[in-house]
Amino acid sequence: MTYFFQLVVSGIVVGSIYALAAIGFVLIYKSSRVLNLAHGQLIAAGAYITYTLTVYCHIPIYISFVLSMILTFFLAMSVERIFLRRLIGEPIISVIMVTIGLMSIIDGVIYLTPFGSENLSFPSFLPSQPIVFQGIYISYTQLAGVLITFLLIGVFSWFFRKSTVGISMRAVSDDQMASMSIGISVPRVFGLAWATAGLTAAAAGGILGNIVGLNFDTLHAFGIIVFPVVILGGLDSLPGAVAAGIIMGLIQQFASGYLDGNWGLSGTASLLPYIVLLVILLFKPHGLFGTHEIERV
Amino acid sequence: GEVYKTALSLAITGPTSDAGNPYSKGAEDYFRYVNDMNLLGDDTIECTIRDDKYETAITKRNFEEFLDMGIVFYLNYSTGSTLALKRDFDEVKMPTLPASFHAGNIEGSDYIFLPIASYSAQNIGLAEYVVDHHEGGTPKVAMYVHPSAFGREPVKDIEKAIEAGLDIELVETVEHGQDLDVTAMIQRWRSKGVEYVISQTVQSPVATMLKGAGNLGQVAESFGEEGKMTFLGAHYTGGNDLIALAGDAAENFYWTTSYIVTSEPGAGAEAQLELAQRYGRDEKTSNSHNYANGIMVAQVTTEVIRRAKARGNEINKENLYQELLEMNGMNAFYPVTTVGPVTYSKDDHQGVDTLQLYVVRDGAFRAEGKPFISEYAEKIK
Amino acid sequence: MMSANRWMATGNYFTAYRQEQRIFATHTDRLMFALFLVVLFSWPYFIELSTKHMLVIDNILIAVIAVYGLNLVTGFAGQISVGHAAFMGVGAYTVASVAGVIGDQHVLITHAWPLMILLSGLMGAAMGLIVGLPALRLRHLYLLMATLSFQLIFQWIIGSMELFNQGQFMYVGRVHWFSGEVGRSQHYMFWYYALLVTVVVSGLGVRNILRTRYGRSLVAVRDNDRAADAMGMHPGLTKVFAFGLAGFFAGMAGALQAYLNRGAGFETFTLHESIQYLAMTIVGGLGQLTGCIFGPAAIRILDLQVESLAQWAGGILPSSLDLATGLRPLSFGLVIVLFLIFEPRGIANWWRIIRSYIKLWPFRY
Amino acid sequence: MPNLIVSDVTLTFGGLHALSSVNLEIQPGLITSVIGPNGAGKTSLLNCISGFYHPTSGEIHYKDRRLTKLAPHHVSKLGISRAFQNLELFGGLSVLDNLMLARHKDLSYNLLHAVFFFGKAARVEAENRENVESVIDFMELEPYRKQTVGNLSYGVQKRVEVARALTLEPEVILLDEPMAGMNVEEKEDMVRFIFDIKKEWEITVVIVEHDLGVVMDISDQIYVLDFGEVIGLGNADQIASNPRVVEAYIGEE
Amino acid sequence: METKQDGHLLEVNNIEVVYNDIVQVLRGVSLKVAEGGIVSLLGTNGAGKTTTLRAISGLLKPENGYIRDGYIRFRGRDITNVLGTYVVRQGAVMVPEERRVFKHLTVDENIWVGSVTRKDGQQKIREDHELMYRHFPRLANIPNRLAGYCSGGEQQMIVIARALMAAPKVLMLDEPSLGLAPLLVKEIFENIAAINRDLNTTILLVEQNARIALEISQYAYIMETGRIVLEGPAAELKQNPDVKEFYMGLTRAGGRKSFKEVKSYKRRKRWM
Ligand SMILES: Nc1ncnc2c1ncn2[C@@H]1O[C@H](COP(=O)(O)OP(=O)(O)OP(=O)(O)O)[C@@H](O)[C@H]1O
Ligand SMILES: Nc1ncnc2c1ncn2[C@@H]1O[C@H](COP(=O)(O)OP(=O)(O)OP(=O)(O)O)[C@@H](O)[C@H]1O
Ligand SMILES: CC(C)C[C@H](N)C(=O)O
Ligand SMILES: [Mg+2]
Ligand SMILES: [Mg+2]
Repeated sequence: MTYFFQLVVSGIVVGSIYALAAIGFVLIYKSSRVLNLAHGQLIAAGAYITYTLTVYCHIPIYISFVLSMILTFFLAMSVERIFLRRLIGEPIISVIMVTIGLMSIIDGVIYLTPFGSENLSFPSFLPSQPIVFQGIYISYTQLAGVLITFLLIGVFSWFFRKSTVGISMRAVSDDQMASMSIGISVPRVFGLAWATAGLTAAAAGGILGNIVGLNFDTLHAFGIIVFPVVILGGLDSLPGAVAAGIIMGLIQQFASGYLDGNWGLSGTASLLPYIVLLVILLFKPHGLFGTHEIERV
Repeated sequence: GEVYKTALSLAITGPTSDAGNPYSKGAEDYFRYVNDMNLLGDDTIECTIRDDKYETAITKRNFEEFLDMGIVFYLNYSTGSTLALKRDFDEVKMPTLPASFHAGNIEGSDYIFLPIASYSAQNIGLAEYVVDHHEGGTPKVAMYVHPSAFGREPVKDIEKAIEAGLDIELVETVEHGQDLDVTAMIQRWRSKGVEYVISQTVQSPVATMLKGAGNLGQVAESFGEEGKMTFLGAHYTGGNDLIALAGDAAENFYWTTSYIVTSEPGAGAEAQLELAQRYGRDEKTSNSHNYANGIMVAQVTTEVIRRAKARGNEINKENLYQELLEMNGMNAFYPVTTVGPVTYSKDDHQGVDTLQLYVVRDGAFRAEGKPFISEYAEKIK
Repeated sequence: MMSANRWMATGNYFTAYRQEQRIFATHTDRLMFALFLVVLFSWPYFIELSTKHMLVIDNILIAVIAVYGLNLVTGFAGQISVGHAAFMGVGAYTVASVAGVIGDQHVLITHAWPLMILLSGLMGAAMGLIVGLPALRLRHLYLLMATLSFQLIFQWIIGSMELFNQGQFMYVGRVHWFSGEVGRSQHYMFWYYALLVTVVVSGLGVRNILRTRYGRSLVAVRDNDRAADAMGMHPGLTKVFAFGLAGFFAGMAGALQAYLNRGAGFETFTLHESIQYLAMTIVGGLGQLTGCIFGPAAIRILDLQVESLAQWAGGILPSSLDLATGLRPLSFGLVIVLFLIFEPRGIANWWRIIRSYIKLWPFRY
Repeated sequence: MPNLIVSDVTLTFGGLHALSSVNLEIQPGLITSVIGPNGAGKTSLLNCISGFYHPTSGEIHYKDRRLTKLAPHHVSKLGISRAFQNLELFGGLSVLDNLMLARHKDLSYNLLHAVFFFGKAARVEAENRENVESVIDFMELEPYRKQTVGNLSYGVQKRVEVARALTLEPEVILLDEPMAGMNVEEKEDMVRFIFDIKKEWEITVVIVEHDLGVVMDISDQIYVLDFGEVIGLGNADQIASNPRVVEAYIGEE
Repeated sequence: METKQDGHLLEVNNIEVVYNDIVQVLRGVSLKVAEGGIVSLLGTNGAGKTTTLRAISGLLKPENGYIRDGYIRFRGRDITNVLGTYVVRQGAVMVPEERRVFKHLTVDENIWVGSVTRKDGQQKIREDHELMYRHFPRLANIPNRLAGYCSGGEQQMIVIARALMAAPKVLMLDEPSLGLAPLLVKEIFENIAAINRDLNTTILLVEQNARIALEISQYAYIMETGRIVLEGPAAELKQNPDVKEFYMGLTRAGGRKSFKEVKSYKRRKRWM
């Protein structure tokens, strides 16, 4: 039973990081219907920025964590400004392809920094002894990760429910022309969506870097696993992203906890999300909480 | 003087570039050193280094270009491309040293030579070490491997070794994904009574595993500590990168390779650091075992050219190939960067057969025991 | 009625719908195309290229065939596919696994290779149909996710099944031609011709599909699948069909690649590769047939150029290797983005502009 | 003898009854109009007939064929075509291509013919091009033939909608507000087209329209819907004097 | 340069509009809207009415069009080729054709979102919000329904209310009667007149339904193929025989023309 609960706890830990990563993706989709394939790269950028600030600029990690969120906020905003703004009004498919180009560009830029092909690890700043509760283990780093995730999710949900920005975002995603006609600045909304996406990505990157260390491949792979999560959640739903993140975390933990190593199975945890993805696509394409398209002819 | 053309194609960017990068610098620096110090008289070696981003198609293109250039010796990199180009190497009779120590590379090939003992030999060597140092009963071992041929091949060979009498119990083999949390796996191992974990993969998953195990308080503080797990790994799992990634969690990790490390003082370490310093390499590159790896293949290349020259033979691929085949017995080559001699012959395509075990103590790899040679690796052939 | 001048484009009216259907509007166009083909087939007799460049050209041609498929599904039918490399993998592994089972020197592999290539195309098509199946229920860009899943599941399957040698390289023997075994020295030239024929024949086939109801239905579902439904097309099936076509060309391309590389290994069919093909399609021109040729050529040539730039920079600045190689993904990404922003119709559009300029040449304004 | 029969059709969305027990009989060769306030269910009715919606209960038959559960592409193959209220054109294509697409179901060649083109495919394509041209001619769309549909003004797009429905060569054509956004002069043109569609092309016409002047003048038969129910039926005079209709729809003058 | 020439709130002077750099749609359109009035703009399909409104409200750019020549002035400020947001902030709001509601937002949210550009405090906004439900009582019954599922008339009310929430000086309506049932058309136009009267909102109206448009407006312009061909006080235009015949559907005698009389004839013209 302890084993089971341990899996649940680990699932939630992993899942909440997925959720945090997914939120940024959802924000962009919500406002512009764009699937941002370069989200993994934003996460990587956030992780590397946090690392640079901490290790090279000797800023205490909690400050550099926040600073990195701010920097990535502006980074993502300028990405939108430079590359995506020109595409307002173009078919969504082009914009999605631009994010594919962005993937490569950000990769290239990261390669130009000294980190491109390095394995790095954050200096540990929390006690390395785990917390043990009834035989269930959780490390301080993970706990901090979960807490930060939920804090950020809370702040964002509040922000989007309360402010008109949230409503404007939904309006813009619905009909750009009509939004312009009532004076919503569509570029501003997009800029804001990207910027906040950058902010959450940086947070996810920072936490991720602390948990598994900085390795370009791992960060990349993480960027891809976000897709099954957001599809499960329903692409444009923030609560969906959170629920789906945690569900996916649990699925993976249970897979590696109960499937792997038995019956000759192995690596199911990394495969299952994509199978889940396919199943969801087939049977519940709008995910758990996604908006159904209103289609009247 | 003459210019001898050689070439190296490897992943400087893309997957595994963390290894490929210092590797390329090692080779580059050593060839430069040869030319600068006139080690071949007024002849020089021109080694073209190309990035292939770990893509076989690009490796192939690079290789064809190298052939057009008229290279006489070739250095390759990944398991994938070495296997893919195996037939080409044989057809054009090109002596080749890859960075991959995959045992399958040299199967059915006359021209591919592994620089050091194969992954299989390394892993079996680790298992033998476990058997020799474990107290009481049959040690329970789990294997943690890369989800590819690179990771799987040694598992098969360990199984063969067990059949041949190696006294370990292989409890389970895990092919890792890109996991963020390994708690479940570690807990499962604990419940199955696993005492040793042998890894055959690259550093970052190992680092994640070690951190996870550390968090759960499962890492043995000394070899074979009762009720905990001792972690071991082969060449590409270790080195300073592992310490960089895993931090404190890397403590007491056992690692084997045939290369010297700079954290253990010695002639090899000095030579390596000196070379790095001469060409202005940073701290990290200088101390990388992959840098040593790159130097070593360049040394072998230089050595065969030197020997062929000394014999008064023309420097071409056939003659260099012959030199490789004769590099044994009295003619064994002792590069300072390895823990044993490089020996090749018609039916021995593994260079340095000797392995050295290292263990992390206070954030650095320290030699543990004397260099050894895996017995079972020979037995199962 | 005055007979139309079929040599010049200006002042050229059609007098029958049949004429408007023609691929080549004027005799001049037809002649130019024929000349172009002659050049393509004969240049190797006059110019000698290095093996490397021959290989590059062969790879471009393989990419052209693959991009035919990708452009049909993405450019024409509007479904982004990030699993195209996996479809190629299906083709390549069809040949490779058959070779693995019956031996890579079996006549089926070495002599009946055109058949094997066709078979691979069909396997690719079958896989395309399966992956496209969610289209029966899914709309919009959700299919992108299905192709992503396929890509990753494909990699997993190849990497873990014994039949596919767990992703390790599987060999395919050298083929035979009327003159006997095609040896190493003729290998790339031989495949150049084989590929060229495939490119030309498939190109004409695609062109024909595009000017018939099959091609139009692809564009229809891209533009408005509800309206397409009302026009009597099954929107889902049409998308599935598009994936089938894409799979077919990818499968053939994959098989050809397996023959050219003399085997298949899983590294050639990764997500990263899929994105490369997508880039080729974009740069060539989405929904533009000529783009299928320009795109692969442009991306491959760019790659070579950046490589030599990196090389050059590496020679000048000591130890600048990382700096120079970072340029590769950077330039690749920039090219995609710049094209999408400034020339969304791709190089094909430049081609059109040049052509219309030449056409009107005697009467330039 | 009616050939399109809607019997007892109910359509609900959640709790909302878009249609409740609607009965409708369309007589061949006539112009039938369906009118009613906004949200009365007129478009929903057409959607049910053409297969975009499936009734919650009730049946729809066309010449002994049951349409109730058929998908739109099936219905259009049976000879019922429609023009949409909110333009559903292929916005990125030219007028010509929009119409060529409507010929899809009548092109009788297979993929192999298409790949090799010459022969059957070429012949069929040319024939169809003629059909399309005659529709372009008929609907007076010549000036727009090669223009991108999305760039045309609203009124012209409506005309293309009708032309496309006509290109399907239907036996019954369903027109959803074909005259929305047109001025009197243009409405006259449209009326002329509709008369010709009825007389020359011998197509049964069903129109949903809000311009009562037009409806009253051209319809042979009028149905009035309100809140998903048929509240009136008859010819123009009967409708104009039906108090329920006046109250719900026309309003006091 | 003088501002507010003869009290005109909005002044369009000789503008030429080009789409995609080639298609010239407006060829010198000029019109003036006086403060507090209702002005109609009538014309055939494709005449360029929508384009004129887009030009004023800064919405040409997304359609790849721009004003090549001439200028537009609003409250004395030049608004030629400026961004839509700016125009809205200045107080000119357009209601686009085809009832473009935000389908996935509720009725209430749709109305609410109209106020995003306002800076005059929550209190005022809330008051206006209330006011909208008083103007459009139908909407008050369904504040939580998704706008995408509302009927055409309801949607038309939503977009008008949404635009009014920006507290505009000028409201530009593009074919508000499009697709509405006669009763609703009446209702909408009554509302428009009421808004004009109660809120003192100036209105520029593009309509096909000339009869009702001329009824409520003081002044009108008629456009054909990118030019203004006729203008004058509404009462005057109503008497113009051409307007009567082509726009109001009246016979010369003054009775309603019957569509039954439309000649059906087959034109024989072949392309070949
Ligand atoms: N897909 C749908 N989902 C939910 N409700 C719908 C849907 N389609 C239509 N409705 C509802 O059904 C009712 C009838 O709508 P319908 O479009 O048929 O009206 P209509 O008579 O065509 O009106 P109009 O004259 O405004 O076009 C409306 O209340 C509408 O909101
Ligand atoms: N985005 C565009 N790109 C190119 N041409 C356009 C575009 N929008 C409109 N046009 C053209 O401009 C002309 C005027 O169109 P506009 O929409 O302004 O007409 P309108 O008077 O509003 O007509 P309607 O009454 O039918 O709505 C038309 O010929 C149309 O084809
Ligand atoms: C770094 C590489 C040479 C090793 C790699 N894992 C491979 O076998 O391909
Ligand atoms: Mg309707
Ligand atoms: Mg208009």
